[in-house]
Amino acid sequence: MNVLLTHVDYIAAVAIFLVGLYILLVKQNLLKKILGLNIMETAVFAFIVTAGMTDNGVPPLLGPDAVGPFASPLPHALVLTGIVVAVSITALALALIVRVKRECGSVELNELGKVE
Amino acid sequence: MSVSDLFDLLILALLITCVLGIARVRDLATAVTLFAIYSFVLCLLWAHRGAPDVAMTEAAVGAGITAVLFFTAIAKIGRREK
Amino acid sequence: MRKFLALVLIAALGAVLIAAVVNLPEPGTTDSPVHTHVSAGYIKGGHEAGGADNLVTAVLLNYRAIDTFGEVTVIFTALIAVLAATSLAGPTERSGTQNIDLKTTRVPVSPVVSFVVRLMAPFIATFALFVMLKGHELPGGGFQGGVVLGAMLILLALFSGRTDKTDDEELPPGLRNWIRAAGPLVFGALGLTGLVFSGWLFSLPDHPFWREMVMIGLELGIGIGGAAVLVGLFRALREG
Amino acid sequence: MSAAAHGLALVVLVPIVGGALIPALFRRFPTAAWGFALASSALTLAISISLIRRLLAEGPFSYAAGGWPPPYGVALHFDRFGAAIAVFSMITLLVLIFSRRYIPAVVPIARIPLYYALVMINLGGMNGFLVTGDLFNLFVFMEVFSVSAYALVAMARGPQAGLAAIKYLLLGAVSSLLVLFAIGLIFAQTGTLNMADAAGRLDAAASIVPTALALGALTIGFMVKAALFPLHVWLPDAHASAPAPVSALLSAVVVKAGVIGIIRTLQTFSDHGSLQLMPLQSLLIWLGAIAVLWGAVAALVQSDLKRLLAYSTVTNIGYIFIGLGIGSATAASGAAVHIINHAVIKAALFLAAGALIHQSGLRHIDDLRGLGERMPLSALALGVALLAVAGVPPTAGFVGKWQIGLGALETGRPLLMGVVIVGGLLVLTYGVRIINTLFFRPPLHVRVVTSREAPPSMLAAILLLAASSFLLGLAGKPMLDFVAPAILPLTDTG
Repeated sequence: MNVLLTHVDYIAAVAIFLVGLYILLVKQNLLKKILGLNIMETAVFAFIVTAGMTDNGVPPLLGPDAVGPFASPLPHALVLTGIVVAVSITALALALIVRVKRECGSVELNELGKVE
Repeated sequence: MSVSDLFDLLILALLITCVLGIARVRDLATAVTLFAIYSFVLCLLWAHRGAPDVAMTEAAVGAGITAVLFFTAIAKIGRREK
Repeated sequence: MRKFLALVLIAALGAVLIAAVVNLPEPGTTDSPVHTHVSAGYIKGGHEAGGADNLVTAVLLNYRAIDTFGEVTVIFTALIAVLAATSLAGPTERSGTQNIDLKTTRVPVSPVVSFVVRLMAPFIATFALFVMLKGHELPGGGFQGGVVLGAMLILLALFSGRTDKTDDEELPPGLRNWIRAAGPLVFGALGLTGLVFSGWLFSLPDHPFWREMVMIGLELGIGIGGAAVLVGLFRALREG
Repeated sequence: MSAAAHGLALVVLVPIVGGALIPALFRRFPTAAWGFALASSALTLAISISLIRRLLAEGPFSYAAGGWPPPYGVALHFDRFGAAIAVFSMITLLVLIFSRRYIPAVVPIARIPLYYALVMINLGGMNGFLVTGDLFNLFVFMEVFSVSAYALVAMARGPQAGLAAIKYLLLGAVSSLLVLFAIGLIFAQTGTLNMADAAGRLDAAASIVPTALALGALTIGFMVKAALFPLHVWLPDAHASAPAPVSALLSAVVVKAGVIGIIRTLQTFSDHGSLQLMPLQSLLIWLGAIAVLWGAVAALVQSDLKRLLAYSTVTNIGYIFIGLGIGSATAASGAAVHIINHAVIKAALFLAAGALIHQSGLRHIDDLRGLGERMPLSALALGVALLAVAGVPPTAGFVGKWQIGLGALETGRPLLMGVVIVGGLLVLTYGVRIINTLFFRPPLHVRVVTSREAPPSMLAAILLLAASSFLLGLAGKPMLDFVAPAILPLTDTG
């Protein structure tokens, strides 16, 4: 039980990840799937940020009067990169969905399957 | 259990509520609004975790730009999920 | 049926994931490898080695510059991807219903909102620029400022009450193409100057003044280029 | 540090910066973008050849990007698997040559620069992926080539292309996310992102469960990119509906990134105890065997030429994974050689098919009857490449398959040898069927009669690739010798 409490951040990230996966697997609407993908991505980001945190939450800013222990800067840099990659993928996906809607008349995957 | 821990647990509960809401609602515009709220709460969590840079980016990207992009797409494909 | 299978899969996966994460070192403790290995080196090297008080900026622009190069490439690629992939339908398919769609994406704007947005815009822009320029000392940096600037420009396009064009359309198209490519290009230039000044691709100059100048140049390139790309993505999506 | 090692960063920098320049430079002169893209890919090829020369002289070497020693900075690393970048750059160059006349016919003129920019960025991302020695850098460059690949698929017209691209994107994004999650797991335990450093420090990590999960997630993520059997569902749609040069690039080069990703994972983390926990080898063999048979049978029933070729990629990826799974040096070197040979053969196939389809305007195999008479060179190239992909000796396809079969026999798996042979025969069946249709049956469709041979730029690329897919078979021995030192750590996993 103690482990569950100390690792509660990780477990919450896992829970969010799984809900995102559920949306991605079950929902047939392409836009909803992309929303699920975004939720999964943020869950992974939350996981990585959690890995680099310290209990007192001091940001990794070195200044004359800054005292540690600092949060690890590396995960923050990774997540920043990840966020920008995620928004790129989302934008491309949305553009493609709009195109599918225009050309196929639907964005529900099960209906699109019948069209083919 | 300190105040800080309670704050954390509250935020985590809020996040999970948001994503469950996104999974449940059939209206895409509501789902995206919930996603924007979720991003904003997440950004609070990260600011609290000592990651101000990430929090700032998440606020602008997740709650701002991603949500706007989704809304723009919804305007074209309709807001009802079947 | 599909739902049931998905739930079974998710339950199984959830069990595995939780079993894995509870076996990780406890988050927050400072003696875990995350804090004692590479990060400790960054903090110990400090301001002098990384060239920035904000270690996140130091990691992004100095220690792991090639990652950031890849990343500005991804977002630039997303823009040309959206432009290349979506507008192929040609004029015949885009007439008619498409124009109605275009109108629905314009939010009917109340004069108050429009006024507030226009009033705030210069302040947000200044803040974004500040975040970019001071990113090596305070929280912030190229991306962070860039996404704030991008969000501001999109906000203006949505709520300023103008329906004819976004602000970025006022730029001549040639110049706009260059600004959008600013991220990868600035990094490309840095790659080469690094080779000239310190003998390594993607390295910053040793001299503190020049190092700061190069960092600011990079931040501006990433930020303004990133903002231009985000606005471009928004426009392409709205019109595509 | 001699000049050659800088090339390790330059093979990434040159194509990406070249690609980023194209839309800005060639807004007014779209068709001129071709020359610029060709020049920068030729430069990339030259740099990668200089890297291989250094590799042969000194053995594997590293480059610290930004001058920061690992694990603080990103280390780039060049070994015999990285040498694949030369072949991939070469194929990209030929695809670009082919594109000169093909692309203006299928892409609106204002968007031609975007196509060339995407191809160049794709090349840069591939190169970065293949030479990096850093986990997160691997992820970033994976995203670079993936995003450009999704877009390249979507450049084709028609409803199929958009749908195929969004399916490809969904699966691809999930696989990237798995890789990122695995990187997070490894980082949380070791505090480092450098591959060699992480592998060394994983042993000291407390628990085996997160490590096993991380390696599993990496493997599954790369399997999606490589389109191994149950995760191949995106491939036939995407590769069949993309423009022909894009299909060539994706099938020949981009799926191989997933394969090499798995090889790197196995190589880097093979010392770690948890890898033995996973029945990875038998999994690879089983999935590979099913992929070979499934891909071959599915290809047999296709009537669309490009879709058939897409399924042939599924088959060949299956062969490569069988070779990796067997775990003998013979089979593993066969698999490594087949990565290269299949890249050349599949590029020849898709480009030749693209020329036939483009010139005739027909894409059903039955409609192409008698086209061999009108377009003899393209049809001949397609025929040679079809025989090569079936593994007829002495073509390039034979070397890898023969080694994989031998490896199966060596390790006492005669049934697997049977799978290899049956797969080859099935491929030969449809190969011969297509050759028969093209050359020995009277034209049925009126368009066939009016078709003309492809223009010289297209023919040059096709003939060069077809000739290579024949000649590389004769160079089988030196190629096996070249990869032999690199595959040793792979087979040590036992």
